Amino acid sequence: MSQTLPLLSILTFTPLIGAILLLFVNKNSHGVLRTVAMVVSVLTFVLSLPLISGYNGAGTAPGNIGGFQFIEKVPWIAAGPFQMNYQLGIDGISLWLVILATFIMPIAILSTWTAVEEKVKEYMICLLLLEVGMIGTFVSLDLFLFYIYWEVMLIPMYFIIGIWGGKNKIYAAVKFFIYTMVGSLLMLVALIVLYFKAGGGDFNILRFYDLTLDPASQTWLFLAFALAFAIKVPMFPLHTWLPDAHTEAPTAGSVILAAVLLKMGTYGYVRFAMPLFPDATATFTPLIATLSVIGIVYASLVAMVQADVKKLVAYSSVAHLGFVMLGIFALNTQGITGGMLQMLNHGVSTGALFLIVGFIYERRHTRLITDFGGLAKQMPVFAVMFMIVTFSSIGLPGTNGFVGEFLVLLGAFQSSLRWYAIIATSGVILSAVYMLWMFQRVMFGELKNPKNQVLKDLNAREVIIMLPLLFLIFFMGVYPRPFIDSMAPSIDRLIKQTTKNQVAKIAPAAAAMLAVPAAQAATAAPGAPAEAGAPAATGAPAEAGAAAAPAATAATAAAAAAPHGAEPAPAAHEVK
Amino acid sequence: MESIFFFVVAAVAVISGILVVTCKNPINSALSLVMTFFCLATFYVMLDAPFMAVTQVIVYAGAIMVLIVFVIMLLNVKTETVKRGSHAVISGTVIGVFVLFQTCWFLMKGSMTGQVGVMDKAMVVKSGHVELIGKALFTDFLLPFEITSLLLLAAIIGAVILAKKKI
Amino acid sequence: MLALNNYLIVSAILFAIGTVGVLTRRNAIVIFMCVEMMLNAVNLTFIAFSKYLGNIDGQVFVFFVMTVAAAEAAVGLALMIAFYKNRESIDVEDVNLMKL
Amino acid sequence: MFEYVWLIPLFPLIGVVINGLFGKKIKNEMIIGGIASLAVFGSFLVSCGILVQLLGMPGEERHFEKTIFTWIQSGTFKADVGFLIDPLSCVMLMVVTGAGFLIHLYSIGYMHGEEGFYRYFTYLNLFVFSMLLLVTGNNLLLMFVGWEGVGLCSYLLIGYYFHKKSAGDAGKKAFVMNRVGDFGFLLGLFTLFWYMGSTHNVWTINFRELASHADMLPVGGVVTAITLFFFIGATGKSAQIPLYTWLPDAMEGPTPVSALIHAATMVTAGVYMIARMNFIYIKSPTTLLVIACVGAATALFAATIGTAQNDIKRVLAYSTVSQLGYMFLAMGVGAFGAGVFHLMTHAFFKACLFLGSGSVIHAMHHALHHEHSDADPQDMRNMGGLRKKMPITFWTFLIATIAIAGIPGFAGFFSKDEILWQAFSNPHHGEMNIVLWLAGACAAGLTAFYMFRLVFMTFFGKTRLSDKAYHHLHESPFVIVFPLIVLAALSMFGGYLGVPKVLSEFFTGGAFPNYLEHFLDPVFAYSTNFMAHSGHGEGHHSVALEWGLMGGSVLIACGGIAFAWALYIAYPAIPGRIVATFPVLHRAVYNKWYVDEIYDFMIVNPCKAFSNFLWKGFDVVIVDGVVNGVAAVVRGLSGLLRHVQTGLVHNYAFSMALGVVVIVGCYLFR
Amino acid sequence: METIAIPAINLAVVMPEVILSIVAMVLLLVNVFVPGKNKGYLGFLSLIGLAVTAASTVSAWGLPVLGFNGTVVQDNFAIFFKVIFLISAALAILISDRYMVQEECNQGELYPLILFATIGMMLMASGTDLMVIFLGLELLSICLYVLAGFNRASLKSNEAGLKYFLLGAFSTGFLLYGMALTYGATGSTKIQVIYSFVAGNPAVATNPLFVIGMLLIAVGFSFKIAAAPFHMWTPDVYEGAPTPITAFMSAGPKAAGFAAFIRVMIFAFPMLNAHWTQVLWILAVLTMTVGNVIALSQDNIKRMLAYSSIAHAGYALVGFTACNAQGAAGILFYMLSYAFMNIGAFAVIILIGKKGEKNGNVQDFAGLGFKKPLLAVIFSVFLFSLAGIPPTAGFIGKFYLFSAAIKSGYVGLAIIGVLNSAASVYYYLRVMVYMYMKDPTEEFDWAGATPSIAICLLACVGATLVLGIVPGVVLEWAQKAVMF
Repeated sequence: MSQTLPLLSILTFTPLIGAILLLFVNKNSHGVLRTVAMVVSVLTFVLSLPLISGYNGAGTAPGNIGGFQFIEKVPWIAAGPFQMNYQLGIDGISLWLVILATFIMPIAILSTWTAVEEKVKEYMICLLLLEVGMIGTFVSLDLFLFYIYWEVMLIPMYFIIGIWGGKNKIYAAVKFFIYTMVGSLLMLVALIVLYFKAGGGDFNILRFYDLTLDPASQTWLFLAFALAFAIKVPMFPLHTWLPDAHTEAPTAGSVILAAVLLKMGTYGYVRFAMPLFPDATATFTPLIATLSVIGIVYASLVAMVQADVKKLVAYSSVAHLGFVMLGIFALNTQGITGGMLQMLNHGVSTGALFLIVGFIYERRHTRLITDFGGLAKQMPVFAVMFMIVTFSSIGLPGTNGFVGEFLVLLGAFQSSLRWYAIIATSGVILSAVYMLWMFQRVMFGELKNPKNQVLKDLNAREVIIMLPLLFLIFFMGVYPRPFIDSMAPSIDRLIKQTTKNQVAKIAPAAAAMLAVPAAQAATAAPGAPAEAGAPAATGAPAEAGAAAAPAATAATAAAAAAPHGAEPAPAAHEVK
Repeated sequence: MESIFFFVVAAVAVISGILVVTCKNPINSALSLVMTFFCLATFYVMLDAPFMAVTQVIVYAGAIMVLIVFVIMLLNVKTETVKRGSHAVISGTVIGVFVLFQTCWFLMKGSMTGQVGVMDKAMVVKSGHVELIGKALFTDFLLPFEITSLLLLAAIIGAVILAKKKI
Repeated sequence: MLALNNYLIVSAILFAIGTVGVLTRRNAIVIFMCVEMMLNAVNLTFIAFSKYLGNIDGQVFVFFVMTVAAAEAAVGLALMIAFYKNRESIDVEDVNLMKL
Repeated sequence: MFEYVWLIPLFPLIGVVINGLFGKKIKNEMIIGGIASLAVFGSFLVSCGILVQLLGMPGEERHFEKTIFTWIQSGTFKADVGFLIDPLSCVMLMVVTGAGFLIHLYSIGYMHGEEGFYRYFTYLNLFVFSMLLLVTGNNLLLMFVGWEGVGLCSYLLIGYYFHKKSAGDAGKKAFVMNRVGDFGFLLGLFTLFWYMGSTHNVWTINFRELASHADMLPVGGVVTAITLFFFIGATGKSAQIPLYTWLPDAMEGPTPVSALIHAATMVTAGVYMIARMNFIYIKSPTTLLVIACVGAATALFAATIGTAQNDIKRVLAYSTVSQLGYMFLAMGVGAFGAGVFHLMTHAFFKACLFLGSGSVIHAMHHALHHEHSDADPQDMRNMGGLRKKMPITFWTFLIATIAIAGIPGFAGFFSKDEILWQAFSNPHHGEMNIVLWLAGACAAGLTAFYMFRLVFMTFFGKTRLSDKAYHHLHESPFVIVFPLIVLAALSMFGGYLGVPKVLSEFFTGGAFPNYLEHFLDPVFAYSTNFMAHSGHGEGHHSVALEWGLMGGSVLIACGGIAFAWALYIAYPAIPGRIVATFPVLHRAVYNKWYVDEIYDFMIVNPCKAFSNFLWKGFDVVIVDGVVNGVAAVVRGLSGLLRHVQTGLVHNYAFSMALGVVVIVGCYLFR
Repeated sequence: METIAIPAINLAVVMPEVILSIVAMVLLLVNVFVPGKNKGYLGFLSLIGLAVTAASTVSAWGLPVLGFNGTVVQDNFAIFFKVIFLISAALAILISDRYMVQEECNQGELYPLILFATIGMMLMASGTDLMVIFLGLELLSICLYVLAGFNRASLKSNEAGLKYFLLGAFSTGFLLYGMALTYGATGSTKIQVIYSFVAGNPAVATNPLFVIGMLLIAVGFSFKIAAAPFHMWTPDVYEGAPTPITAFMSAGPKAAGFAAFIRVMIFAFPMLNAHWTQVLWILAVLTMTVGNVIALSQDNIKRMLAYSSIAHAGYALVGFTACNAQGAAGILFYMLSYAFMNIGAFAVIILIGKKGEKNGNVQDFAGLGFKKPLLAVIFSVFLFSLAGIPPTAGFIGKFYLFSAAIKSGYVGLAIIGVLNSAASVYYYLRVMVYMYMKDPTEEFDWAGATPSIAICLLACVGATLVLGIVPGVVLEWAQKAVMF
């Protein structure tokens, strides 16, 4: 792979060029407009494929900085104290999100191929611009550039919801915009504060990683970043924009929103909030985990009683992202890997669910569950696809949903978030309840409604849209290795970065715990003290300390009480 | 002697000032204002600024006030038939009292700390006030002086545009 | 020689009276006259300072203030006439077309 | 042959793919059914080959692992797709593929003419595939894949007649109940993995690796938690109290499905799982006691309900729940081998019973169809006297009934008696043993009673059908009857694989050993050794006692049969009188002790109400209310503040003056 | 009787003002000979004049020169601001021809008045003597009083002029009183002298006369920049004044107010900044909040933009409060961006508007997005920029201002600022909601854009985007401009 080719820039701006091309197409020739948009988005996807092949899992390729590859750096704004660069690069974490974005886009365009009849030109332009924003957000390594893309993305999405949305579209669009804006503006403030704490220079994210901030400022900065991302994720109780936005958006909008936009929040945590503010991350882990778990259970319960299919799926999104958040805040390999996988899975499964809702909405112009029933008889192909996607969303083994969810829970269980993991696991039950109930009411039962009796099954276009998603559902469920393996080094780096200060603290803590029951510990866990020094390898350092405790139950208690060693630290100093 | 004179003039100035505000008929207000202006001119003389006193009388009392009275006549403005709402009067007065109180407060606490210059009564008497002013205007403050010409030009154009009968 | 503060306080009183006038009168012309009174109060302050500082700058400033006052009078009265032509009034309570 | 173990699940998977993708186009039922059955038969053959090869090895070496590829690897966690062959999985393979094949065959006849024929066989093959994954998976996660997979297929097959609301509901209920169990399974897995990893640096979920590190597990403590979690999983899958309610409802599915999934294979997955992890369970007496009690209670409780049901399949369903209770009782008393043995025999006779009932329903359906009656073809009150019309079905059914009733010489007798004996004599539960035994024995009596009640009501006496309908009754086709015969034969003779020691010594002088137990010994070797070393060892009870108990249980069974005869053949008026005498009791039993209603009242409805509250109360009013409230407040403020802008000059001037006064005032008075 | 020795005069210092004055007077003369319907030529002439002035202004870049006995200075700071004034004057002239014809008040005097106002602003920016600043301010104000009331036939315009005049005169009183007290406390009106005198006598800095003088001067300028609570005139005057004049007023004079404000506060009263930053902090918060909150409930777009203009003054005050070079540079940059985006927005309003200022409500924009897509997109760019959403100039400007505040430790202020900016999004979006998401209530007839308005729109949208995407160079200039 040639490193001289600015692949990421090409990737980012291909859709922009496409959008500009569209400007010159007659607005009445819908076919041409759609084709151009489609070709451009497919081209973008094809262009993104070299990223996978060129990505070097070990990160040893030349020109890499801090695990990032395909680096591009051009000075951009240099004025006063500021130095902003146009700096791009990807690592194992962002790689797949970029691919997800480029992958979903052709599907999204195809999904509303016929549903959007009016203002096609503007619609396609919005979609392509949205893609620019999404890719840009994921590949930016300059915080300022990231912020710009982050905000820019709002504009096309706002129009997509607001212009081509349902009947309550304006409320939803404005709510979406302002809700997100509030959070990101606070993040902007935090970003500037962070910048000045770093003592000027440029906005290179890698440079900020090396900072050691005092706990107080970490706390505030983390909160500001976390708020922005939490809104985007969305985490309970900041989730209420999502059902509205999803319900009102056209199918493509919902698909993109679910598949990619929500990931920006979780991506933000992984890329920014956590590694930048390790101590604060440790402090707030219980809070975030609590909110995630509440989100899982709460959203599941609320989803259960929804009357609108799309709203139900939207709430299920909230629950799914609760899992993601729980996973990444477990801060161990399994947890974060699971969280990352879950992001991709959610993109695929929920994207597919929204497509499916779109299919029936196009046919019946209603989304109320009670308007359906017995569709399985009339639309067998649709039924099969719907079912597969449903089970993927539930997280049935063999589908993608399972791998992510499982690793998340496993990771969380191994970390200090054990009790959270236990509650979160109940989400497994709830997701089955609400999805199956919905599925049953829509697809099963008697085909009573005469309007439903004349429904046509999926046409070729719709099947083609679904096929890649179905393929991925199974592929990622059966063989997730390529994804996991390419993420692994980046995730290890992330964990190291996030726990770097905690390592220093945990060592004495572990020693203190070892000191008392030393005799028993020596026999019980010979490997334990060695692990304390290598937290990344064992996942969570706290467990090493816990291993020293004599009785198994005591170990459970001790480990549960030690969230990554942040709390035992003072005790350790007393001992010293 | 001087202070008694001062206080008498000050009293007249303040009383006529109050009359400006309280007279219902605008003409009476205008005449009271002229009275105030004369009192101020008197002060200027007392403060060794005879030229300013003259300008005060000519420009203010002579030109501006005549203009104002002229407009009052032209527009045939009657006395205010309806009084402003009493609350407005009260709140306005309260604010005025506050302004006065605060101004006096800081005037009492503060003091003139500026760089003291060379000009004194003797100098004024010796070389003449007009000359001093003229010198200042044409040396130190030449630019502001020139600006006033633009200012007056703009004002004339503006006044003409706004008030002339047909465009 | 009289204390400086005597002049300053007289000017402060006049300034305050002017303020009260602006706030309480309804006739635009009277309001303008009150503004003129405020300006004159400032003029007195300037000249008093000028005298006690032994510095002619203050008097020059007063000179310019007078010019400005004249210019403002011209423009202001013209505005009032223009308004009067349309509205047959120069009561400021009638200047209320735009609000909220 | 071992190397080809991957073929076992592959065959059904191929069947799934072919039938799933092209079934609709094929249309020919024989081809579809043939492909599906052949796929399972292929697996059966390979399993047989493996069994033969396994038998040819010395006892301790009878295990083999084959890893296909690494499925998930993240940090210390690693899960392979790999297969473990050992005696236990081999027994399960035989049961699953054997019974599975027969039931596939049966289905070709039974499902003839059904819409969605291909769909049915796709699901059925998918089920076999999942079940095979479950029993051959070499690690917990792969087992869980199968575990969930069978749940899925169960859902799909129960809901096969999806246009019926009850079918959809039943499917959903089954899946959700299973999910509750899965919740436990997952937690158990997490706890085990975390505990072994963090305390002993053994990061694995592979069964054999875990077994080899079993010494590191303490007795009690965390192990109790782990095992209890797994047991929750088992209660869900194997329909034990408190999660059993889905199984009777699951009878909404086609009858062969009930036979395969809800009698022979899937529901025994929990038993298999406990047997597979016996080395962990043995370390927690608490859990064992819990399992034993739950098993015994389920056995008894379900049996009571079974006595009052009129739907032929429902009776069998409760019987299944009850028999599964026996298996858990066996697990709970540490008699893993006996449990597996009962699992196997139960698969034979219960599959036979279900298929037999299917045959009856099939016939009834046709008969009623001819009469255009909408009477329920499954209600025993509509039957009676069928034995003359359907002799093969009757005889096979009777054999299986005798087997389940525990009449000596038939399969059920050996396995059930082994369990009862172990319950009485095991070293784990001390005084509780008697209670467990008593519960088991009572359940045995009840079983005999309600099974014979079923037989009497269905096959004996005068028919309650109209003449015309009775006339149209006829025996089922060969493809249906053939599996019945095979299974009846197995119910008859299957028990001789595990003849208890006392019987063997008495009748053959030990020449006819307990084959199955010996075969399974290596799997349970750790548990046996552990018990021996921990000073418990085999309980040393007298042979006489064993004989006595055996005789007692046979007597109880015979009593049950006699009672059934008395009530339903000799004095048919009595049941009505009993009902009239104890109306409350009858209504309670008839309505399944109102357990579903209690669940609805205690869990489902509050949950729905709470969810509605969360949505309409919390989400819409509070969360969104805050958001919109802030917006409304700002807008309201805007509406108010704009009134400051009165348009009046003196107000504006006033505001300016006030500003000046405040600013200057702030300075002066600070 | 001695003769007065006129000191050597360095006209170069005031060359731009001189050129512009000459142009203005020539225009006055030419006006007499140009027939009524051809007044557009005057606009063309004045544009040439502005261009020449701009050239002369820019040519002085980098060489600070004091002139006229220290009463005026030509430094980078002044030059940057002068460029802003010239640009806003030029843009205002570009958008006025069509409007003035439509409203039937196409008088040639418009152009000289705008130019005189521009001269006033330039003097405010470069004056280093309170007298010059005062006279510049008054020159500007008098021209604006007239311009606001320029449409004599319209009662609204009359009202605007009268209101502006009365309140402006009132505020002048406070400003002057402040100057008088400052004079009394320091003995001079020259900023340089004041500064060095107070630096030499620190005791003066605690003299109440001095502090109050400073506060009253601040009040005077606050009126000009429309900071709450001295903002009350703004909505009414902006609504009533002819639209091009509103555009001009919102951009130029506001910038001029800031120029003088910064000059006086930072050059003359740096030792008092502990006092005035406190005051400015409060003013900034009040201004932002009042502006944004009231704007939420406005239907008239001109009035909404008036309130938004108040809010924008608040944002600029945030940078001012920071009291550092970056904040000042931020204000410079922001004022430049604001000139483009706001005048651009007003240009769109003029295009949509009909005789008698009809079609000025947000509802009249319904369906514009698909009737006139290009115009709507351009308008959206301006609105997004005003809302501070990247990649537009408005975002960069706000970023600079807020980061300046944060740099000086005013994180709370920055947070209030961003929250305000989030609230402001609502009313900017509202316009877009009408443009794109509502169907038009009535067919709207489209008069078409004149070339001059088209040029103005293109220039504005181009500048808004360029300043948003590659602001580096201009930011660098702004930074250089504030290196005092």
